[in-house]
Amino acid sequence: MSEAQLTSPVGVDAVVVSAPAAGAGTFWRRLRAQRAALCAAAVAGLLVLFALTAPLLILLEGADSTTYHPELVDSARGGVPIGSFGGASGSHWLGVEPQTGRDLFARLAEGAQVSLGVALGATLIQVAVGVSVGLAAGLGNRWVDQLFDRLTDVVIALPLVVMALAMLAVVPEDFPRPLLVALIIGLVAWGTIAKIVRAQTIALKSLDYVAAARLSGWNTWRIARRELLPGLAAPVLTYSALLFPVNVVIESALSFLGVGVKAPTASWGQMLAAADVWYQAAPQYLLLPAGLLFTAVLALTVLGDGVRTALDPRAAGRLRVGTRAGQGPAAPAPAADTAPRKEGAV
Amino acid sequence: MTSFVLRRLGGLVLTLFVISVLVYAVFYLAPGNVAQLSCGPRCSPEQVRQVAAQLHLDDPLYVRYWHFLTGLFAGQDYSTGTAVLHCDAPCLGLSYQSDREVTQLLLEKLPASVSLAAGAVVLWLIIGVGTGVLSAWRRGGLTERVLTTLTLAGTAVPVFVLGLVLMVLVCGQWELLPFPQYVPFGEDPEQWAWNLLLPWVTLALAESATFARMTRSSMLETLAEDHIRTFRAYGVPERAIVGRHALRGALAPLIALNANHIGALVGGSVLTESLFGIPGIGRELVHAVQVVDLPIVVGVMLAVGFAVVFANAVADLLYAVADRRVVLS
Amino acid sequence: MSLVDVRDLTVDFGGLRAVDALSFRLDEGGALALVGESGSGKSTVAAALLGLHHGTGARLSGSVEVAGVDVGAAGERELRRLRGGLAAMVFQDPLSSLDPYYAVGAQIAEVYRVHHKADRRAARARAVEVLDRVGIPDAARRARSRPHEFSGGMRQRALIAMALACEPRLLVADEPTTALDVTVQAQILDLLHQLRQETGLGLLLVTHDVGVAAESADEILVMREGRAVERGPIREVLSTPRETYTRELLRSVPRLEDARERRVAEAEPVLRLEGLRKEFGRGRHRFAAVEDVSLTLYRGQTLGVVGESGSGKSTLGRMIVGLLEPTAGRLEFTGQESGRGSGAQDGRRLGKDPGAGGARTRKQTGGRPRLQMVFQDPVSSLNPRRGIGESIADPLRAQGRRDEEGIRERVTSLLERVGLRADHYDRYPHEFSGGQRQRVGIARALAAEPEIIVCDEPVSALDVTTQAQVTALLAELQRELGIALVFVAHDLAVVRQVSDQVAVMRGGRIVEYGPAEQVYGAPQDPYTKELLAAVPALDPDAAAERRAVRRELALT
Amino acid sequence: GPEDSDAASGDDAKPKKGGTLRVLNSEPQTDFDPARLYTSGGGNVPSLVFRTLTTRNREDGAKGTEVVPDLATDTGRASKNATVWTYTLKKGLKYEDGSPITSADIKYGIERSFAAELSGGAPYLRDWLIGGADYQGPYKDKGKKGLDSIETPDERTIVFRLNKPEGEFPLLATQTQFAPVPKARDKGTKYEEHPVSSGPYQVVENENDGERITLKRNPHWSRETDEERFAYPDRIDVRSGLDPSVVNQRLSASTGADAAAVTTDTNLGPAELSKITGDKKLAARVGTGHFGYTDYIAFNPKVKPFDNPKVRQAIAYAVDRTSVVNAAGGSSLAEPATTFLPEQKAFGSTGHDHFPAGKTGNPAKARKLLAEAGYRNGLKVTLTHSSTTVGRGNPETAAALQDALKKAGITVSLKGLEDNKYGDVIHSVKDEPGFFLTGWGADWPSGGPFLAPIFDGRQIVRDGANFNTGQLDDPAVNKEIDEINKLTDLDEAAGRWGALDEKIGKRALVVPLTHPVYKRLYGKDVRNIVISDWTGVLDISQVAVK
Ligand SMILES: Nc1ncnc2c1ncn2[C@@H]1O[C@H](COP(=O)(O)OP(=O)(O)OP(=O)(O)O)[C@@H](O)[C@H]1O
Ligand SMILES: Nc1ncnc2c1ncn2[C@@H]1O[C@H](COP(=O)(O)OP(=O)(O)OP(=O)(O)O)[C@@H](O)[C@H]1O
Ligand SMILES: [Mg+2]
Ligand SMILES: [Mg+2]
Repeated sequence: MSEAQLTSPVGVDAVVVSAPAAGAGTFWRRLRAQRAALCAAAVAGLLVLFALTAPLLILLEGADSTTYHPELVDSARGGVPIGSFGGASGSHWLGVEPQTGRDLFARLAEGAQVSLGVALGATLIQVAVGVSVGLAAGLGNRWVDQLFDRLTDVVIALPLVVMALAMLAVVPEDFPRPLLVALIIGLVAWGTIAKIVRAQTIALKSLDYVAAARLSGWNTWRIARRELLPGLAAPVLTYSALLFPVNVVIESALSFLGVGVKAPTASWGQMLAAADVWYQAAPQYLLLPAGLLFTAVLALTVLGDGVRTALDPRAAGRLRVGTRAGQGPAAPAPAADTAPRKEGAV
Repeated sequence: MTSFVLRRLGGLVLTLFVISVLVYAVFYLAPGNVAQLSCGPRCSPEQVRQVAAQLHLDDPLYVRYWHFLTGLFAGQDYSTGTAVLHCDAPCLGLSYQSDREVTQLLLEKLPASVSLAAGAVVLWLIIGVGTGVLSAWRRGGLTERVLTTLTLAGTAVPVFVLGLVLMVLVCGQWELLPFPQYVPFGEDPEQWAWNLLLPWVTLALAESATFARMTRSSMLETLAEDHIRTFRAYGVPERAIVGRHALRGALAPLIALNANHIGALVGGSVLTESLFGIPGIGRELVHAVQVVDLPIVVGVMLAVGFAVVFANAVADLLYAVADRRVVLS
Repeated sequence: MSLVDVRDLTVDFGGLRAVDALSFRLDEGGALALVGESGSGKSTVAAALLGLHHGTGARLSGSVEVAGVDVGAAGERELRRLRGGLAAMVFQDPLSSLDPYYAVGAQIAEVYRVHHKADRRAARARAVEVLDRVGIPDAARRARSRPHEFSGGMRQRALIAMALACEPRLLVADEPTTALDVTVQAQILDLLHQLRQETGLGLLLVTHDVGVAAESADEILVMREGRAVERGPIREVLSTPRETYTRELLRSVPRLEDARERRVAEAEPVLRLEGLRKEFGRGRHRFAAVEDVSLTLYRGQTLGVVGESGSGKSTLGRMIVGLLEPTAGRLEFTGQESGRGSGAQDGRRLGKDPGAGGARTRKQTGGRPRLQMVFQDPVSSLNPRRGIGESIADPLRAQGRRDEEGIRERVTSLLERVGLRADHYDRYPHEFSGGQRQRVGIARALAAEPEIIVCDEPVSALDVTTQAQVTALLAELQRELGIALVFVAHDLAVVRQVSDQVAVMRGGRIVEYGPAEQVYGAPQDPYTKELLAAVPALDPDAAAERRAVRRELALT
Repeated sequence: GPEDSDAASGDDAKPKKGGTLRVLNSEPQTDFDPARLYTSGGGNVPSLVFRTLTTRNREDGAKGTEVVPDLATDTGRASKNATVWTYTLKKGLKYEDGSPITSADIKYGIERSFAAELSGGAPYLRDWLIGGADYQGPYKDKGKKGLDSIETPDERTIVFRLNKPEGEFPLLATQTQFAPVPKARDKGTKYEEHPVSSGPYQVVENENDGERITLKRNPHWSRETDEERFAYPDRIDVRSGLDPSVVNQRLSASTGADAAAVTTDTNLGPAELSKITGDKKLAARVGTGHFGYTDYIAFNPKVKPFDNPKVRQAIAYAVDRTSVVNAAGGSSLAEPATTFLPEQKAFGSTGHDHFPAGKTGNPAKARKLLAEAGYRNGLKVTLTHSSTTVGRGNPETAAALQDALKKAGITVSLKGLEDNKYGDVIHSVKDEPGFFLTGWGADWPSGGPFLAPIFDGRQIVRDGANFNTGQLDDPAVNKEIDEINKLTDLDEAAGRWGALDEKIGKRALVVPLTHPVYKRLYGKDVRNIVISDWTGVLDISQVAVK
């Protein structure tokens, strides 16, 4: 077993390199075959739709996320919403926020945009940085590899929360917050993905088809692009599918700690932070964002699991090439969990 | 073996060096007038200048960093006003805010953090590996589906919500436990455990989900391996196959996962420690960051970096012990 | 009463019928070989004998009776008694079939305790006993070793020992020697033979290698697509096959006796290797995988390289094409175009890193690569995510050709040349069979119009029938294009079929080198002799003869 | 097993001695050195250990804003123009080790507060004492002469010489810097680990930088010499570093040892309050207090368009105090403020309202003023606040203002700064934004420390932390401040401070928003609740736990 496999995070060695071509068609077919993943996809889709159409929905409701409604809260009692179900009514579908009387539905809808958007952005950045560094380490010579691999170790060793606290303070406040949060998560938490890509690259580049490409006369860059990157797609997609929900939680944790997005922008984590003391007085204030966060993370995780199973080469059943290939009644095995680190998330 | 240790040591030193430089650079840029924060809001400019001089804040960055390095290797002297004391190497300097030796401060906070982490790790291994094994064994059945859903739910609830709800229910509503307050182990081991129970559970629940999923898929993978087929073909009961052979095979990746979770643990501890008022390193860190107490931040980051790198090295060693086929290179 | 009685066994995996109304019997103490090409359902039958399909989603019908147990109707307990107790199985891959985390002896003891009420110590003792029985030297000590500390042959012995531990009446061996070198294979087959003689064990041998069957069984059952094609006493079937399929199968089997027709003229040399050496590892782990190899390749001729696993064949091949950098020694092009030979030298400088370099070919851009390679594994040598047409076109594009029309035309003609169809251009590797993929690999090698093609075990992964097709194709191409071939293989018969010159490698060195007839006809080196004696013969009588020779060689 | 909850005795009668009082706090007592503390009137826990020359009157409500003698026999005798103050120590005062407390120890305690090593206290001593501005404390004072402006003619007498009249010196003498420190036991920055007690309790342990402090009775303290502190419990057990919601959870559950618990730093939040108001039993365990504090909008008239008084007035009119109060926690936790001075009698607030905005703002009037100022089509401004959710200038209040000003045609964009940065810019003359949120609290209950730092032109700090946010330097205002400082009759001074506040208020340099109301839970077994208007919180020197 190579050093690469030793130091690589879990799940890396689970990625089989001689993956059969799971073309897009096969992928969808296999994804569709999983009922749980389908349900999760539906739920996730609804949430995304909810986020995308938030402005429309809010318009439909007729409220907005920033207007204060002091008349809707009981000032003498700390500002609990007046009326049952948190002051839910025709004009405030899910009631209003305690203290401010801002419309809860509108804030949840906008929060969906921020939470999912930030998580998505963070995931994209993580993938971009992680793949670049991993690829460079995997392809470079011993020194380049050592350099990037140590760098990855450093990044993995840095607690996200701390870096976020410091970096959010350093960056000018005019910088758009959601983007900044995405950047920070993306730039601090790419270590694992880089490790995966590195290990996968090292494994892939020993494959015969890479040797064949080299014999064809291609240069390293071309080989990386044409032969390796597609091979990395499956593990990277798998891992990022599992990373996405983790990022949703990280964003909420950062906002909870007060270093995430800022008022009056709503995000679920920030709403949770504000609401955690209201669990008894105005439960819906806590339960709604918590529920949405829970649902989103659950759906995305299940979906990520589904993606992983659908992309798992070993789930393709036996690959038969002559008698030397796999034997016996081996059932398709799921790949080991590529467990994304929740650094600082929790 | 020796070369493994040497290489790891080299990596460790390098990692720590990079971390310290990084932290210095980032915090150098961070806003906040450290001298003013240390002196108090109503200090006069002259006083602030004096404090800054005393903390070496007016030196250029590289001088401060050099000062830090020499302190680390040779220790440094500092004055309490009435006396001059020596901070022995490895000296991480003095806290800007409380004038205390960072090394000593960290050592003071360490037991609480370690108590929290150790218990949580044990608990999440028990919960996580237990449910993972069970759901792999009963794959396809109702047990598995219930367990899978539960563990997924675990990942989806942020620690801060989980901890608060647990505390409100267990201590407030049902009065099953007193509200946790940290009791040092040396003082009263029993109370130590009782008071840490809830923090452990909180931290462990969130993490055990990952471990359960990991164990399960790792088990399923091992169960699909050829040597399992051999034992099936020889009539070895399923219980022995799962309990002996599959579990053993699933163990190695778990070790690696654990090591990688040290970093995550720090993050989790920050929230858990502040929620339950455990006087640990995580909370110290957040506070230090807020008041730009650089020596403490550097100290904690180095400690964490050390823990992560060290844990990874130990994991590799364990891995090699668990799986003799692995050669340490 | 017969030991095994299978009647109308049908096995379905989902929509796939793996075994179709198969019936056969095996008497107490008899030996039956199940032979057939890959996917014909052999392993499925073997697994059915032990009821291993239970709870896997496979649908079975018909009846299977083993040692009086009706496998289909048996409950968990009875099945467990059957497995190991009455019928024991030996699997193909000896490494993965043992638990890497436990000592070999402990694993055997564990299985023994399932079937016998024995305490730990007694079980251990039994394990040592059977290990000793299968010829593991110093069994008491080696019983405490883990599988990875055993060589392939020892592992296979250990598996057989495990099977013997519970004194079963039937031994089911599913391709027990496929993963082993010929010499080791011969040892294992000899062991099985010996055990049968001594214990009266019934043997069901599953194999794709007719030679192996001929060595070990009394009866043979030829399978194809889940059905029995022909069965009967082995001597009869081999000498006078009734069915066309059987005949074809036997014809495809390469025989040691089949030599290639000799090339008439002395050809001109194209590449000379001098004192090639390749080291791997650093510090204490440093060792030479190839040492002091000097060879000459001739235009239009084939150099066969044989040797056991790990003898350095692939390393040599990769050095020839420039995928690996020799530690010492020279490669010298001597063909007409030798002016470009310096390209190879250039490349060498850039190809420092064996992983990322391969840069000789990089230097060759502008010109065409003079060297190409055909790889052993048709799966991993094609990028699963690219259409095969694109893969074949790679060398053309790398040469800087941009005319899509022309490229497509050239690729199409190459496809047709290797026996594929033009409309295969846009297909992906997984849509092809193993043999077809190997043809794609050959087409890709040809695209660059190289002078030399190194074929690293190009047919080892293929069925005999496909194997014959591919070697025929290579020979034909060589005749037409006058390419020099380096044919690396561990199968001596195949090498003899295709080679003009043969080099026998052992431990990184060439122990014997010369024209094919000379090496095969009058081997000089004892190792070559040993290898030749280990090749299974298609004729049971010849097999017995060779067994005798082997025993002799072992004694000397 | 878990600790059993020992049932509380239902005996509500007279407070009794004994028991352990638990203090549950969120912030640890990181500073426990009398020189470094900056707490109004000597704080809560510190005042159990440190006695000072004078102290606050430990009584409920307005009576609690009075200053009374502590170590001294009276609140101080002033010279005619209030520049020389003389104190005499009571007889028989002792430290925890039984040694006598002398006036030299008090002088030394004050002197060490000038050391850079022990910075942190209030600026008044430095500003008021002759030679204070240049004195660098006893550690750097090579001649060891000390501060000449503090004289100790004998062991029981101490005389302070000030560089200007300060009628409120007795109020300053309540600060912990006036606690005695025996020079021989001074350990510099390490002194706080075990400060020598002059009060009713002494330190048993002080762990983790003030996170866990245990106090026990000081055997040498006697109630005879201390009329203010009762010291009923035998022990005080301070546990801090807890999440605020956890503190309140524990106090409301009040089980086990928490039954005898109080908090000295954690207010009830709006959510907790709304739950508690529904529960009679719990509501009975809530103490309500008022501390002199004002949250306000600050303008920097050096920045356009806030140089225009009409713009400032327009904003003052547009403010919706109902939503601001709600953002601050609702009417139970905040009162709408129209005066800069807190509304307690001791501050002398006149209750004026120069720009009556009604309950929810007067956008019409605001628009009119804006039009007059030339902003007919509305106005775009930036409101700077702290992004930290608790404390001054919080985002909720900012958002509430943003919403209210919209109605007046003022488009506000919010600029939430990380707390350190926020502190840096709003206190910097150079970088001060034009429009921001901040707050000011009383160092003691009087208009002086409330108005002077904010409006005294001579207190504008150009190269350090400046609190004169409006950068007002009006000779008339400066002169009036000096005049009032001469008064030793504090009631009279209060009246004059009130009048000055009303006068400055017209300039609309600040828009007062709210005065906070403190609501704090205490445990079931806690008796003898005293909440003065000085601190606004339960005084732990008065409580009993039995
Ligand atoms: N568990 C399974 N699920 C689905 N299909 C299977 C399974 N096992 C075997 N098959 C299919 O059944 C057919 C027969 O397989 P089997 O393994 O018996 O062939 P074989 O003759 O042993 O081939 P080989 O020589 O390659 O080992 C093949 O087409 C194979 O793909
Ligand atoms: N990249 C490498 N690094 C280290 N050792 C290697 C490397 N490649 C090959 N070896 C070692 O060199 C020796 C020769 O290997 P090689 O692959 O050439 O053998 P082979 O004759 O092709 O065997 P096989 O028949 O199994 O393919 C083996 O011991 C192998 O383990
Ligand atoms: Mg088979
Ligand atoms: Mg090879």
